[in-house]
Amino acid sequence: MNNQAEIIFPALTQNETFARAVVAAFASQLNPTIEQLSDLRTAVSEAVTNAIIHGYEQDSSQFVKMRCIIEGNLLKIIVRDDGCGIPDIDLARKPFYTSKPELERSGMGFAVMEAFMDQVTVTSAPGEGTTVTMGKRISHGE
Amino acid sequence: MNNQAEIIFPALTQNETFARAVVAAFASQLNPTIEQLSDLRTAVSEAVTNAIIHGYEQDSSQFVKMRCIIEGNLLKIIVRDDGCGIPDIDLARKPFYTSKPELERSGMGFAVMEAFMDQVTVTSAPGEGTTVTMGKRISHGE
Amino acid sequence: MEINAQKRGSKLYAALVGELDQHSAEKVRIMLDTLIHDITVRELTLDLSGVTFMDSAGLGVVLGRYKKIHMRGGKVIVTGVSASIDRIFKMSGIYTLVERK
Amino acid sequence: MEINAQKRGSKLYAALVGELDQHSAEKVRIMLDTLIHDITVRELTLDLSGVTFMDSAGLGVVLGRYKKIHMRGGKVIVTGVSASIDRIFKMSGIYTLVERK
Ligand SMILES: Nc1ncnc2c1ncn2[C@@H]1O[C@H](COP(=O)(O)OP(=O)(O)O)[C@@H](O)[C@H]1O
Ligand SMILES: Nc1ncnc2c1ncn2[C@@H]1O[C@H](COP(=O)(O)OP(=O)(O)O)[C@@H](O)[C@H]1O
Repeated sequence: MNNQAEIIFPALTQNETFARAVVAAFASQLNPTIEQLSDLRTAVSEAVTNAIIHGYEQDSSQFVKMRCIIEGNLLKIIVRDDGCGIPDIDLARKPFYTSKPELERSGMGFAVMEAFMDQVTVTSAPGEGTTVTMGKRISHGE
Repeated sequence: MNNQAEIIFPALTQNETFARAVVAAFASQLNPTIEQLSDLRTAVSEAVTNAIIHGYEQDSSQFVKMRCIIEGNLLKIIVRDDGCGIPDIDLARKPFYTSKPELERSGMGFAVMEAFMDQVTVTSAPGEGTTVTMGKRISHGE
Repeated sequence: MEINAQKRGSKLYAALVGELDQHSAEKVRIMLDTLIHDITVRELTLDLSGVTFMDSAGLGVVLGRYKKIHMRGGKVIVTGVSASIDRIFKMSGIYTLVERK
Repeated sequence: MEINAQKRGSKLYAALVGELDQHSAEKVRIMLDTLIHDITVRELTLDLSGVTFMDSAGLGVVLGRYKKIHMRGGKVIVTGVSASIDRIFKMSGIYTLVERK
């Protein structure tokens, strides 16, 4: 089964809840376990929060773009922003590294995405926005 | 409070469930009653189903576009397709009129949207697709 | 969508469980038509208490089954109708054809 | 997000109810900091059994309160930790600072 959806919403933190619900609704076609659903919700929450608070610094005139794709039993979630971009991706992905300690960010966002999804890739450049692509296999039965 | 979201998905009937869930998730910011949520889910299901089966005749390479907007306590839902369009909108809106009796359509789709939402407008022309704009006030406390 | 059916004499009782929209309608139609293919069925009761969502596509399914059963002189009954489904049924005037219990 | 708090002597018990993400984090931080502004508080127990969702923003909130309480020689305890929250806590090594009960 193949399917997809694109969701675009302004950089408001209140849309974190919305983004999680959308991913859960889309993923439910694959009959995920409750644990898999919880993993997806957590990972997408990290990526969307980053786009809102880091990429756009909560400028609500800007838009976060989320794409959900089902290819067989693979669920891909792509979160894009056209915000400030990341100067050093390796540094950004390091656990505990955060550029926003004043917001009490823990620097564990990317680490959580990596732990809760099977695959995470990050494309970014300063001034060119950031794209986070995450994949998780939702397989049944075992 | 103002907010919005745009959701784009292929013309597959399995996305009716997804569209309902998305609208419910988005509307929940306004703290709707269970009855209001149920009304919204029903109305959006009608509009999205029409786009899929009438507008696109289930051609899954085509996309339904749904836009949800919150303006104060007004929730607007706009469902668009770039499909075949409606030759006679007045006729189409008449209860029991359907061009797809072979699918056992009841012809009550527009009537249901009108009953479950405060306002419904339809823009369409043959070959130019259809836009259904629906509004509902979600007010609290009375 | 699941259907749990029981037959007693000429009476068929079918409980629908799940969401009844255009996506599930065709499957439901085929399942119900398979059940009422048996021409001894003269009374079809559709229990909708397990239907978590229904729009006008569901109305089409009920009307379609009504036509088939009516043609053979039988009747259709609906039960477990929620407030939202009731509103759609009332709008359509279906209660002049189908009994609500 | 709601917080239900009780104080007994130097012990403050705070039960968090709702979703703990970046959106709610600031509100939670302000509510908890108002509660622990009282410098007689030496032990803060955060009951997370009512937290329906938490991501790394929640970790930041717990670490932030730990820093404040630790500075005055006090300690922080977490209870009602779900499997998903536990995974985030474990990844971060927070259990060397904060006790899980
Ligand atoms: N979408 C983004 N746009 C710009 N910078 C980002 C984005 N996502 C992450 N970053 C940068 O990477 C750092 C690490 O991200 P993360 O591991 O999620 O931790 P945290 O969000 O807690 O800071 C952030 O502090 C920020 O500097
Ligand atoms: N998005 C659309 N594109 C093309 N035609 C449409 C669209 N929506 C509705 N129509 C036309 O209007 C008619 C009436 O629609 P409706 O009241 O929803 O009843 P039904 O869907 O049961 O046929 C449809 O049968 C179809 O001919």
